[in-house]
Parts: sequence; structure tokens; C-alpha cells
Amino acid sequence: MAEATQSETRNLAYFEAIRLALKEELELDPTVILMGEDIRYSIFGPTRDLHLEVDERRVLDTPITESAFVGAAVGAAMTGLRPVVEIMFADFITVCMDQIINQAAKIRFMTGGQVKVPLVVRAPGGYLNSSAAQHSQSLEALFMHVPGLKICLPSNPVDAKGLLKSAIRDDDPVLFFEHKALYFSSDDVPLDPQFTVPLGQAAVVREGSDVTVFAVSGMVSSALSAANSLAREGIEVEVIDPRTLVPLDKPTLLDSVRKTGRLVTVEEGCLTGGVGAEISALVTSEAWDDLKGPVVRVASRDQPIPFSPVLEAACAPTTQDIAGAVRKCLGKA
Amino acid sequence: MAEATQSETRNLAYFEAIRLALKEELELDPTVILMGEDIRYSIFGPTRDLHLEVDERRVLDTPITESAFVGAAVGAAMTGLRPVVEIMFADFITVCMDQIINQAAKIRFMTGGQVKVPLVVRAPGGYLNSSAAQHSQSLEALFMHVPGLKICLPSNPVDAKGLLKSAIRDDDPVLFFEHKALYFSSDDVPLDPQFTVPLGQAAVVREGSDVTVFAVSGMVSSALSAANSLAREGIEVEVIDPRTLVPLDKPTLLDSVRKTGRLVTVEEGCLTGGVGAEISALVTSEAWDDLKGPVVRVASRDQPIPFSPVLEAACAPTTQDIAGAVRKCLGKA
Amino acid sequence: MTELTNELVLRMYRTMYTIRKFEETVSERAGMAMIPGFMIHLYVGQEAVATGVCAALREDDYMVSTHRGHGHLIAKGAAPDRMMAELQGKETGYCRGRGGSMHITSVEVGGLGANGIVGAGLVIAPGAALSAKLRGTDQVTVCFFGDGASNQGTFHEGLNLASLWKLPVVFVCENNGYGFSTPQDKHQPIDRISKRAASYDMPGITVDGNDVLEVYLAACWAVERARKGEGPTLIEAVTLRWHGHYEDDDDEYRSAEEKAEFPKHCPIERLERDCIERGWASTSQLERIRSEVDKEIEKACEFADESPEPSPDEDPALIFSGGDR
Amino acid sequence: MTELTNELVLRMYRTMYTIRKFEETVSERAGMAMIPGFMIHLYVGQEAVATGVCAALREDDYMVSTHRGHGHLIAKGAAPDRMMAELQGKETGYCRGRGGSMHITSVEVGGLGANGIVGAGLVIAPGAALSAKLRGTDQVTVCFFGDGASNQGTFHEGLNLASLWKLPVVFVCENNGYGFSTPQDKHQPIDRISKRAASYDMPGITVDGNDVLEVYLAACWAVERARKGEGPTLIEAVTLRWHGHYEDDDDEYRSAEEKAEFPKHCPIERLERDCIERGWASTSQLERIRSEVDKEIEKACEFADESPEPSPDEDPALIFSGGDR
Ligand SMILES: Cc1ncc(C[n+]2csc(CCOP(=O)(O)OP(=O)(O)O)c2C)c(N)n1
Ligand SMILES: Cc1ncc(C[n+]2csc(CCOP(=O)(O)OP(=O)(O)O)c2C)c(N)n1
Ligand SMILES: [Mg+2]
Ligand SMILES: [Mg+2]
Repeated sequence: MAEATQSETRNLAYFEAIRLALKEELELDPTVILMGEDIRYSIFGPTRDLHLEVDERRVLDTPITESAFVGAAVGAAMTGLRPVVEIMFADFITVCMDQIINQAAKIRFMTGGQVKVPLVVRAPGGYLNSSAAQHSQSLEALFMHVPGLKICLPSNPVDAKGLLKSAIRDDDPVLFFEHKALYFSSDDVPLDPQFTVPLGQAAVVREGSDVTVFAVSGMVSSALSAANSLAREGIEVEVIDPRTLVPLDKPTLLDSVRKTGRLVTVEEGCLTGGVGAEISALVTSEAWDDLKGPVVRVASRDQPIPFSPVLEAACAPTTQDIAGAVRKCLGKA
Repeated sequence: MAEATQSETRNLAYFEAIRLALKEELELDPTVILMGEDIRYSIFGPTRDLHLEVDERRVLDTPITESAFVGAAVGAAMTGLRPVVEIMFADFITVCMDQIINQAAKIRFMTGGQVKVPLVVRAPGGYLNSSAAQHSQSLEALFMHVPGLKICLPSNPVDAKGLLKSAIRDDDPVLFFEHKALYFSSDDVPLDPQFTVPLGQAAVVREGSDVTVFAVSGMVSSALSAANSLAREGIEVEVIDPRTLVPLDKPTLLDSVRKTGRLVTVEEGCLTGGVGAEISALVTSEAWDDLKGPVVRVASRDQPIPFSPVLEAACAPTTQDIAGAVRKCLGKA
Repeated sequence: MTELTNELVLRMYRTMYTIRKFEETVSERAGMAMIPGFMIHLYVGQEAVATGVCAALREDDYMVSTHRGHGHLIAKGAAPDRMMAELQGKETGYCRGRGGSMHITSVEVGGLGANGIVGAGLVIAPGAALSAKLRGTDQVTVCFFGDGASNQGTFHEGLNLASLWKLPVVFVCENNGYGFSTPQDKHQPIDRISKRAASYDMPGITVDGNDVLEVYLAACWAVERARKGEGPTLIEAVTLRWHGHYEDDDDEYRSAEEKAEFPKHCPIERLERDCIERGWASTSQLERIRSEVDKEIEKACEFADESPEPSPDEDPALIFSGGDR
Repeated sequence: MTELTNELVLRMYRTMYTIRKFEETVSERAGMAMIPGFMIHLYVGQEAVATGVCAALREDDYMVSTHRGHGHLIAKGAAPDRMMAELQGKETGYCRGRGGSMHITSVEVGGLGANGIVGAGLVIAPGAALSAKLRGTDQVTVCFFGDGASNQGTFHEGLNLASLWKLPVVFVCENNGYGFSTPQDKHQPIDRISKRAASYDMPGITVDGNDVLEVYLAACWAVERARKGEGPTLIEAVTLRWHGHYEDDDDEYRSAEEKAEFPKHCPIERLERDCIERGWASTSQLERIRSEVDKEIEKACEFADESPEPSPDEDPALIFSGGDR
């Protein structure tokens, strides 16, 4: 929680922390603009009526045309603005994938560095109350495979504020995945407009000596719950929240694994080809000699996400799954 | 090379083998249709003038609207046809990602099994002669992370024919990634219209006892070259071509790794979050006790693909890179 | 088919009232947390559109729906009991509880899916139509979508393809004046969406979407054109969305005055008046229909309530045919 | 700016001829395998469009290009030497050899990129225009695209957004009658693409894209509208693509007779005739321009040939600012 220069904080919900970051950056930098569908109304709250508090020309409701406004954000970013666009649900990012994969991610490179593309794409992902197959996905793993994109996954209000500010100030395209189920979680958030959380710096959110758990986004709190219950069994879990997947804080992760010798990865996206696959491959290759057993991955089942609450619960990773994975990792399953 | 019932073969180029598969299936099954941009002209040849040889109403040139014709293919597949669509370059699949990720892959599930979506998306990927950042990508890893999609990557003319026929006859959506640089490679291809290569069956294309190399698509021949040169150093490499990533032939892969104790993965897509990440994570977890060292991954550099031949060559994985990875895997680097 | 018989008019009345009753029941049950999920988009106020259009269709015709799909599906002939079961996530639901409100469909009545992606159906529909054409049937495909969806790229691509290939599609734009919180004049620079048909050399007409008879007549004309191989039509039906965008929506972006106007345009009351005035039915006949429907919906609720939840062990054959992988 | 001075006409002549000479040289060099890649889309025959449009622009205006981008970039003021170096993959190229033909651009002259994705620019352009508007400049953005691209969803979405927000964009559709091998009547059900402007309440006009003066006058009008804040315009410029779709294309889908017609519509010869007839320039003046250009292109080739290849160690700062990761 780096450059905090003032110590004042306020208890804010995750959605309010995001709102504050947006408001501050809109005020600090006249090139920051917001675009998205119904953002002035704001289904999850972060931008509700924000246009009334800032230069309203820079908070733009768009037609339902993800390709158009994300494409426009690319064009604006190439010509001096810092657009922050919202995809109402992360699942809809498939509709403007070309703008992200073939344009935003590659333009800096393809122009030989003639332009930068300082663009933030905010998109809420994750499970929330039977949102079903097209409104529940966690798609961050797809974008880890696209060079040129940075990826943030704030797991709490403080990081939400600090990472978003860094993302907006960053000169590269950043995908900023919020979590629908976290919007109403709250915490004491620094009010200093210069407070940021740098990209590429993981947080060790719980120290422990037996197993490292690498958990992203909404799974950080589940990992902590699992860790707390495992502590009662005498198992000390170290929980790492990467906060950004690109850039990835390898040193923090590797140091932890070198200490514990064991790694469990936890994410809400599905298992195959997920974040855990990359983390597992990376850690296994770089910390082979320190590993006491194979990395265990916890993730959603490899299937479309079901509507039925019963099926949804069975598909999603749970605290119990994490605890089970830790025990398995320790050979206690 | 399963159900071949007749032994007659003909020396065909990869593009001709694909053409033959399409022609046979169009003739055998009146519900098979082809759609794509300029497919009657056919930039790489597989469908050039094919409409003159079959029911021409079923070989359709489309406007440049990937969302429309892939979406239409989904609608057609739900209502009794077996569409085979071509994306001219695999890179353009980003333009119709929603049709693939949120529709084709999920419809069977979301309807509770009321419909099937027997759809094949043919798309040539891979490096070919300075095609640059938007015409060179190998994007198969993205789709491994999307439950509901099958993925074929034929590395030679025989598999191209046999897998394509299986893909067309399959009741699920299949992404069929051809390789631009393989179109003119040739081999003796079975002429039997009932010859197929089943999905989910890997090929051990070279046996060896020291290291397993898992190589996909265009990298299979590079892996074989590397294996041949390593043989002169006394290193015996087993080369496995998965042929399909989903379904994945885990038994063949794991058996091989259990035998050699070592694994190198090779692909043309970029490293982070690539196919090798999943294969590494999977094998490490399932064959931990048999592994003598960490899996080594060979892939493209994590960057947009450059135009300059010098830079392109430096970005792409080479036979030398594979040989180096094998030596590294054996602790000889 | 175009002829307005008593029987047809009463059938449409029954359909509209079934939709209304179903949706109001869903709204109630959603309020009581009996329906999982928070994105439940109701069709109240728009009943005349689905009803008029689907009355012009045959059972084997196809219908491509949207996130606001309950009304379309009822109009196409689906059973309220299996629909309610689906909304409640039960194994007896049309989609075995896997889909829910946003993905509800009954393929046996020609439904090709509600859809959680705005605009997605606009490219699926031409494919179903192409399929019918190539299989040599004369099935027609109807594609519903909203004013908001009419800006998506898929609108342009779908209409271009359908017209180019003269496919049997009827595109029905339900212009309720809003895409979620965004009024039409803030999402597109034109008033009449039917005007866009000219970009595809396609006929485009605007009808009063609160008048089921007008909708029906327009649909008959478009369906007949499609069935005869004369290509697609764009129908814009102007209507009103009475509820919030979805049930949890506080709908603060619309004023109380604006909302107070809605009931004045009630498509059901309008047909009631027409029935009486034109002698198609008596008040008591209509009353009888309503009470029959009330009972049907009550039974649908019982069916849903008593149905089992799906087993938590997912059926692998729902993911891949034969349960591969 | 609309006035046709001698100087302006000669400048346009020089630009057109520069494009022609550059492209013919590229074609030759591609034939000799001096240019990497096989997807080299040349602008021969279409010179009047880029030239007429860009003559109506200021240097600080933006220009969004396509896969067929050399002509656009020359017309916007880029230097042939750095362009040729780029096409040859050299470090001195505008994109340091990373882009090549399909991604060639010079940001200093306002180029926002050629693009390998058909239709991609149609949504990027409104963003550049929005940027100018919000930054309070009066810069205009021109967006080139083909007849084939006019069916992509991005066309619809981009024009809708630009008109809704009254953005300073000029959309220029280069209708050369083909999207690759597909003739216009096989890819869209309409003749005049300018007609589509009505879907966005935007003026749409069709001009003879082989007549640089007609293109120029139309562009001046549209640019002025944009600059004054009156919103976007769609200009359809009808022209011809003389070469194959790309240099390796055997172009068998067009008959010899069809191709034999192309030179009759040569935009350069046409301007030559106009110059003589209307007394803007003499034959020898035009000859002088041509020989100056010939020399410039020769020098560009020398520059490209003598320039170094990029170092194989990729510069990490081209992937991420500061070379992160
Ligand atoms: C691609 C996509 N973008 C955004 C949304 C979120 N969303 C769902 S419905 C809706 C409004 C749709 O408006 P309209 O098409 O007019 O249909 P209506 O809701 O009025 O029936 C929005 C923005 C979505 N589901 N899909
Ligand atoms: C999304 C996408 N689809 C297909 C292609 C392949 N392609 C490149 S240019 C082209 C034809 C474009 O036609 P048009 O827009 O008329 O431009 P022209 O080539 O005539 O200048 C095609 C099909 C592509 N590059 N991108
Ligand atoms: Mg609407
Ligand atoms: Mg063209």
C-alpha cells in the first residue's frame, strides 16, 4: 500500500472506493474520460450520478455498442486522452475482443512505439446469485495470454482504489476486473488523492509456513477463511493476492513457495487453461528444487456456469474446496 | 489413424487433404454447408472452386462479417445443418468471439440439452513469412479455457483429412486450426471416404526414452527435426502430437511422461498462459512422482508478432530452441 | 391467415393475458426471493408485440428471443408450468434449470433461445432461416430485439446477410424507448428504426406495438413475404416497458409522470375495448378466459414449487455430446 | 480552402503521381522478393480518393487507414523513404520495421494506423474525433474504408456513435466494387453505400472517385461541416482497384475485359487532361513534377536498401511502457 502520504481514511464499500478513484482522477487529470453503457445510472453503483460531481462532458453514456466505445477509447487513447471504459459485465468483453486483442494490445508495438494506448477497461466478473452462463464468467486468464495487456484484480476496497488510480495513470492498456460480489464489501480506504497501489506488487495477506495459497479477486477472502479454519488443524497457510496478473510479482510468489515448498492456486475462472495453469507451470519451473509436491489448482468446473443455485454452488470453488486442496497438497487428503 | 477400411492413398498437400474432406462430407451428408469470405476463390486453396464440384448452394461466399456468418452458423447448427465456416486468418476470430464463447460453446448447456451445435470453425493460424501482428497468431490456448469447445490442430495432411471429417460429424462446436505454413506440405492420404481420425487420440510420432516432447501443429515437424539432431547426441526424444487439445488424450501423454520422466512442450502461441502452461500444470500434478525435473516450455516470445523477418525469426520458436529445451530438461544446458 | 376471426382474436387475448399474469406472478415471486438471480427482465406492457407476431407464425416456425424473453416464449406456445419451473431453477424446467430467465427456451415450440447478450440473436436468426431454406422447408424465422440492440454491429450484419441472401426472416424491433436507463435519443440519432431497413434494401415499417391487431396484420404480411421467398422485413413495434429494466432496477431514470402514462396504453385493455366494440366477445367471455388463465398460472406455480432441484452432479452430456473430454 | 488554385492542383497531381510511382515500385520490389510478407495491398487506380480527401485536411488532422494504406499515408504527408524502409522491415521505417505494409503509419503526420482487421478503423476514428472535441481543438478525423468493410458491424456502430455525438469525422468509403474476390452485388444488397448514411441521420454523398477534383470538393464540404461542429458525413468514392487484391493474388475472379477497362479511368491521366484543358499547367510542368517524384522514389529505395535491420533483441519498451512485466 505504497505511496500513501496522508493517513486519513474512510470506511468505504468497494464500489465507493472505485467511485472515489474515478472522481479523483477525473479531477486531477483533464484527459481522463469515462465511457460505458448506462454508467451515469450505474447498475452496481460506482459511477451513479458521478457526472453531476465532475465535468459532465467526460462521463459519457454510450449506446449498446461495445466495439464502438472500446474502439473509440483506443482512438482517444492514441490521441491524448486517458479513457476508462466500463463493460457492464465482464462476459460482454467477447463482443469487443478485437478492439482489445488486435488493437489496444498491439498498437504500441505495431507503430514501433510512435503512440501509447493508456486505456482502462473496467469489467465486473465473477459469480453473483445465479447470474448464469453469460453473466458470471471470470475471463482474466484469456488476457494473460495476450502480450501488451496489463491485468488488475482488486480483492478489496483499498486495492480497488489504489490499483485503479495506477491503472489510469499507466501508459498501457489495462484490464481492470472488478468482482460483482465484492461491490458491497467495505474497508478503511485512504483518502489521499495521491495514494496508489503500484501494478506488479503482490500482497501477502496472511503469513504462514506450511503452504502458499495464491488466490485472485473474490477468492482471496475464501482463501483467508480456509486458512483460518486450517489454522485450527495446525496448518499455517500463507495467502498471496497477486493484485495484478500482468505484471506479475514473481519474486513475492517465488519467495513464498521457496519458504513453504507447497502451492495451491485459487480462482473463479474454470480450471483448464486458467490462471492456475500459468502459475503452476511458472512456479514448478522456477522453484522445482523447493517444491515438496505438485501444485494443486482450485477453480470452477470446466463447464458453462449454471443458473440453478444448487448447480452454481457445485460449479464454483468454495472455502471447503480450498481447504481440501491445501490438505491434499500436504498429503493429508 | 483408426477406421481406415480401404488402403488406397494419394499424395496430397495439406490443403488438398482438407479439400477432399470437405468434398466428401458435402457429398455424404446433405446437411453439411460451407460459409466464409471468398471461400470459392480461397486464398490458401482448400475451397477454390469447390462449389463447381458439389451442390453449389452449400458453398457460400459471405460478406466480410465474421459475427454474421459465424452467428448464422450457430443458428443453422441449432436447426439441423452442420455448418463448416472459415475464418480467413485465425487472428480474425477475435471479431466473432461472442458467437463462439458465449453462444456456440454454451447453447447446448444453457438449453439443458434441448439442442446440439454441430459447428466447425476452420481457421489458419501460425507464422508465415512476415504476416505481422494481426495475421500470424496461434490463439488455440484461449479456447482451451472455454468449456464446450473442441479444438483440433492437424500437423499433417493425413490428420487434416481425418480430423476434419471427425469434426464435421461431431455434435459439438469444434475449432479447427489449420497452419498456413503447412498448406503445401504433402503426404499419402487415405482416399476412403469413411477414413477418420477420432478426436481425443494423440499420435506418438516418434518413440524415445529420454524426454517427451509435446508439440502442436506446425511445431510437430520442428520437434521431429530437433529429435533427429538430438539423436546424434545420444538423446532419444519421444514426440507426441496431441492432434486435439480438447478432448485431450491424457493417457498417451501421461504414459509417455511416466516412461521418460521429462517433458518439453512446444507451441507457436506465446508463452504466458499458453497450451504449455496447462499441459505443464496437468502433467506435473498427475505424474509428479515420475517427473525427474520441471517441464520446460518452448513458445513464442510474449510480444506482438513483428513484421521484420529478423525480429519474426527471433520471436518464433525454432528447432534450436526445442533442442536447447530438451538439453535443459535433461540438465545438460 | 390474415383474417381476424373471433377465435383468433380470443386466442390473442388469452395469450396477452397469460403473459401479463405470468409476468406479474414472476414479479411477485421474485420479490419473495422465490426466483434465483437478480436479472429478471419482464415483458409487462409489451404483450401485444410478441402476441401479434407469433399469431402470424406456424408452430414449426423459429423464434429468436432476447433477455426479455418470457413473453416471446409464451406467445410461441410454451407451457407456463415448465417456464416457471425453469425460472425457479428446477430440473423440470425447459432448460433443466441450467438457463433461467435469461436463457429460457423451448426448442419444441421453435424457440431458439433467450439470450443474455444484447444483439446476439440478430445473427443467429439468419442462420436458422438459411437452414430452413437449404433444407427445403418453408419455415420462417422471427427475430425479436430491442431499440438498444438496433445499434449493435450484429443488427447491421444480420440484416445485410438476410437481405443479400433473401432469407425468410422477420426482424421485429420492440422499440420501448429505452435501452436500460438510456432513452432512445441518447443512444441513436434517429427516431424511426424502421428507416434503417433501407440500408439493406428491405421493407421497413413502424406499427403501434400496443395494438395487437396492427402488429398481427403487419406480421402476417412480413411472414407471407418471407414464406414466399421474397426476403426479410423489418418491423418496428413502438411500445412501453412498464416495469424497471429488470426487477431489481429502481427505475429512477424515469419520472413518476412518465410512468403514470403507461397504463393508458395497456394493450390488453385496448383489445378488450375492441372486442366489445366490434362484437368479437362479451365481457363475460373475456372474464372466463382470464379466470382460466389465472388457474393455469396457479398450477404452473404449484408445478414449479413441487419440482425437484437438479442433482449437483452435473450431467456431462450437457457440456459435450457423449460427455467427452 | 475550397478554391482550386494552380498550386493546389499541382500539389494534388504530385501526390497522385507519387502514390502511383511508389506503389509500382513496391510492386516491382515485391516481385523481386525485396519486400517481406505476401499481403501487400496496393492503391494503384485509387489515387484520387486519398489525394482529394487529404488535400482538404490540415496537417494536424487525423487519418485512420486500412490494409490498403500506402496511398492514404502518402497523401497525408508521410515521406516515401521512411515508408519504403518500413515495407522492407528496416529499423529506419516509420514503425521501426515492426509493422510492415499492413500496419504502416506515421503518427507525426496524423496517421493513426493502417490496419489488418477489416473495419477496425471505423470505431477508432470516432475516438480520435471525440478526443479532439474534448481537448477543445478543431481537428477533424478522416476514416477510410472499403465497400467490403461497409458491412462490418463496426461501420454501423462507428457511424451511429459519431452522429449521435456529432463528432468531427469524415467517413470515406472507397467503393472499388470488390471486397477481395467478392463483387459488391455478392456482399451487399444495395448499390449506393452512401444511402446508409440515412440510418444515422447523416448526410451521405457519392462521388466519382477517379476524379480528384470532385473528391476534393466533397471532402472540403464534409471537413468544413465537421470542423464547425455540425457532425460527420459519409462520402462514397467510386473507384477501381487495378492490381490484384494483394500482390500475390492471381486475380482470376476478374475477366481480362474487365481489367482492360481500368486504365481508361486513370485518375492521373484525367487530371492531366483537366490541367491542360483548363490551363492549370503545361505538359512540361507536369513532366517536371513526374521526374522529380521519380527521383524521390529512387532515393527512397536507396534509403531503404541502405538502412539497417532491427536488432533481434526486441526493445521491451515497445511492448509495455517502461518495459514492465
Ligand atoms: C452485449 C451486451 N451489452 C450490454 C448488456 C446489458 N444489457 C442487458 S439488456 C440491456 C438493454 C437492452 O435494451 P433494448 O435492446 O432496447 O431491450 P429492452 O431491454 O428495452 O427490451 C443492456 C444494456 C448485455 N446484456 N449485452
Ligand atoms: C476482419 C477481417 N476479415 C477479413 C479480412 C481479410 N481481408 C483483408 S482485405 C479484405 C477485403 C476488403 O475489402 P474492402 O473493404 O472493399 O477493401 P479493399 O480491399 O477493396 O480496399 C479481406 C476480406 C481481414 N483482414 N479482416
Ligand atoms: Mg428497449
Ligand atoms: Mg473494396
